[in-house]
Amino acid sequence: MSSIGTGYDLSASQFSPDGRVFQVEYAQKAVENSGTVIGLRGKDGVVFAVEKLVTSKLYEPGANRRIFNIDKNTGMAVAGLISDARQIVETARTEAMNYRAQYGSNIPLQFLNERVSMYMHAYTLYSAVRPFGCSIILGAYEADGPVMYMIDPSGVSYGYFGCAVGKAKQAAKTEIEKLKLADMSCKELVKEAARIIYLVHDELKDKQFELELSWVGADTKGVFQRVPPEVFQEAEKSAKAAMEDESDSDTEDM
Amino acid sequence: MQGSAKCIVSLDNFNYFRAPITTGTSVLGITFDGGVAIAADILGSYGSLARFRDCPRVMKVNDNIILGAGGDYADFQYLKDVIEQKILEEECLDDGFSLKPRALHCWLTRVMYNRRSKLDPFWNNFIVGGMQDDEPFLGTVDKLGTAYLDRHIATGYGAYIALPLMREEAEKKPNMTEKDAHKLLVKCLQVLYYRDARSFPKFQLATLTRDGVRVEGPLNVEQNWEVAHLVRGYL
Amino acid sequence: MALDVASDYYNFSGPKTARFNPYSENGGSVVAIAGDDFALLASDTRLSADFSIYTREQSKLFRLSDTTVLGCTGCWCDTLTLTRILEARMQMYLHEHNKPMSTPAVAQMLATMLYYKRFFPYYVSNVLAGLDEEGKGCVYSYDPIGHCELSTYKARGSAGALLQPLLDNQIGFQNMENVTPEPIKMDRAMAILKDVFISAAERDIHTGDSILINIITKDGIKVEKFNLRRD
Amino acid sequence: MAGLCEGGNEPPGSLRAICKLLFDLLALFIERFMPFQSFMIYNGGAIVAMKGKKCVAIAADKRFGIQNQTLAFDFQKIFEMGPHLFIGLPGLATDTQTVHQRLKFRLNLYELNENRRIHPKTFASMVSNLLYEKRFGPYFVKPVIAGLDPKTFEPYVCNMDLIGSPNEPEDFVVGGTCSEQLYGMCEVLWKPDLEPDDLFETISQALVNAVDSDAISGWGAVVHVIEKDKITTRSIKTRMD
Repeated sequence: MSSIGTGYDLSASQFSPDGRVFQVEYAQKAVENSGTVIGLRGKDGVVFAVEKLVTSKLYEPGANRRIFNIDKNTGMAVAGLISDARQIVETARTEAMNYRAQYGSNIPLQFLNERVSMYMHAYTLYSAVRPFGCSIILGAYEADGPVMYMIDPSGVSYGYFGCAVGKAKQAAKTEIEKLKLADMSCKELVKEAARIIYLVHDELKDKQFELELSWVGADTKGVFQRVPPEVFQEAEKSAKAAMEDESDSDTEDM
Repeated sequence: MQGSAKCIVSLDNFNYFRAPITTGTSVLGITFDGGVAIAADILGSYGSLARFRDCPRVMKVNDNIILGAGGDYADFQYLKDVIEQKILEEECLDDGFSLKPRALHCWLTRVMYNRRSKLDPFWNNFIVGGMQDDEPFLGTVDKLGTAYLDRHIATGYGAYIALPLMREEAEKKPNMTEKDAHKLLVKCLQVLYYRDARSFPKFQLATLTRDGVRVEGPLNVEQNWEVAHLVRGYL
Repeated sequence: MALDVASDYYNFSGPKTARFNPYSENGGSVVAIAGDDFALLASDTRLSADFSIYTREQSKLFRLSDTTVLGCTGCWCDTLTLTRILEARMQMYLHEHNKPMSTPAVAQMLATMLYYKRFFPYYVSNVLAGLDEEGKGCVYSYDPIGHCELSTYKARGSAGALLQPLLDNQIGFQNMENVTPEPIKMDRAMAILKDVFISAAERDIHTGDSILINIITKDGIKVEKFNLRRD
Repeated sequence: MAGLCEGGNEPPGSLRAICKLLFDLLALFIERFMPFQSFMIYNGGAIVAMKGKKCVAIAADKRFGIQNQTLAFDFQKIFEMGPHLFIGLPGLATDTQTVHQRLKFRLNLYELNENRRIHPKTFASMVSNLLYEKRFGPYFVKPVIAGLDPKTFEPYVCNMDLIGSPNEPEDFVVGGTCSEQLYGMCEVLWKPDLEPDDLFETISQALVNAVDSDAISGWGAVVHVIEKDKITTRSIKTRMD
């Protein structure tokens, strides 16, 4: 932090004396401002949940979605600047299309992850361009099971069993670590994901939010899709119920 | 479609011309009360050689479109991939919109016409079927981009052999049921098998109605060669 | 008669690879008649190729605006493309000038559009009928590369040669003595339209099934259908 | 073309066959490079014949030209072959005259042998036979025959293509460079059982309006109306362009 404002943070192609690229860090800061996004990978599928902050009652429900289909069996959840993220979605879709045109089958998530990471990373090397202000989580259900990756503005990406980005990512992570993800089914994951989003949501600062839930797994026959309405309601109901017990237990601890 | 950038092709110094290699024969399309049906045999002829005997030529595009193709099988395969990618992109958008038959028919017409105008045509004739505004839709387009709609369509040899049968039947039964339509299509395919030297007794039948799409096949054409006994003159 | 066709038999000059022919003759005829305050445009609805009928119900009339209709026959794939581009151009005109194109304006644009493809023409015969700015009936006819001609009546298409002299005689009163030509009335024009198409259907195998007549007046465009022999 | 003279002394069988073969090959070879559609429009001309009530009419234009150049406007294309029998020979002018002379020759032989007037239908077969002899090197004329039966005076019209395939309709026949226009006109104007005067009016309007839209036909017209007891021949005033 010592070299803030000393002119080293104007372009992505410059290092500060203590070896940091501030443009990338600022980009990561941008991701923190958006609603929390979590991805949970169980034994037979991957679930995404997004706390989509609603800043005006006039918004149409379902607008400005934060979870996209990249391919039939591949999905992407995004946090950070939504327009930057949409560009990444376009790029990922093109990559998936090119792969199929050439190899005739769906792109394995590992390769898609590589291509998208390289793409995002490319924007952190030159002063003419700025890094993408968004982190994305890629999820798919392939022949040998569910796969999930998360890429942040630096272009760095890891495979995860569970991950969280955005506003309350730390709180969400501690909750996720409590779960024995490896042997949880999609159905259970959906409930947990909804619960965690409700839990980490800060009632005071961000009044209203819309939950977005998508999944891909064995019971969706490998198709990445929004969670069906009845499963969605059930998950939301149990999440809200969990919130009541949560608030009661707080008072007891007092 | 990104193909190699070709120089503008002028009529005179054009020395080679596209010709179909592996070809499919006629495709039959028919509308009935509440839906459409498209049928075609599954033969890929290599000139006069019945070379590939499992070439599906009728496909489901999405829940409201089915497509049949005759002519060059390589061109069809290429366009099939392009169409499938188009549908995939639409599904990924997940915005509730899905391609309608008239839109695909119109798009296909433009694609065929543009290639025809470069004197490098897709050597196919397509039949597009589906439900459009709750009405059966049936349209066709050929390698020049000549496109039109009708209640009964048959391409290639079918135009000479099957279409008259279909038109005659339609006069008798103005709005056919699904079963009538299937019976008629099978009858036409049977007569085509007798008369078209590039036909095959195994075929696919796609049916699309309000309640869904199904592509059945391979089905077999009933054959009856009793007439052989009546032939005199050569063994 | 029969041997006209065979004349190419005699032009046989050794085997040629079957070149791809970008054109096709899909038949059909169009007749337009303009009166003082109306214009009629009729076309048959048979789409054919060689000796087989593609469809019996294809209209070859394209309503471009409330005062202009185009009849377009010949190579059907060119017709589809030309009319699509024409409609798009008229849309652009509407957006740019905030008023629909007048018939003479469309006539001029069509001529340039046809000539634009002078060396790979749209193989179509066009007849544009409508009301001009003052509401008078007008008929513009074209050759495939854009030569435009204003007249009060015109026949085009596969039976054009059969119909044109007839219209000259019956509407233009040509070769008729002590007859003072005056602008044609609507009902006489409709009667003539039907008669000429009946005769055309007799002799021209590419014309038949039925005709669609667009009646263009200042109150709008009415459509009438009339059946012909279907053989 | 081939077959210069009629009959003449007969060379021995095999030699004759070879020489005939040579002639035909030669004719075919010439044809190869002269697409003969252009023969039909070399001189231009139009002829129409119609049936009426106990009468027939046949009319023709008078133009003689080489391609666009008009040379004469009194060229005879209709020839009287009998008191009630006319033949029109549109097409290549030289063949018009040659076929007329050849036909006259055969007709005279026929009528001398039979000692009676020929029936129009028989005459048509004679014309058809004459043309078909030149099947592979044909005369470029499309004959139009009109006449009344010498006994029953029943109207008869017929036309043929250039190798003699006959067509004997009940209404009208056309020939020449504006046959399409003529079909259009006749199809509308002709009605069954027209009286001679109405037939004259109808056939004149049909011919004149048709030739007006054909550049290489016109320059005056002649109409013959053939009835049982008289033949009325009139020439019509037309545009001379």
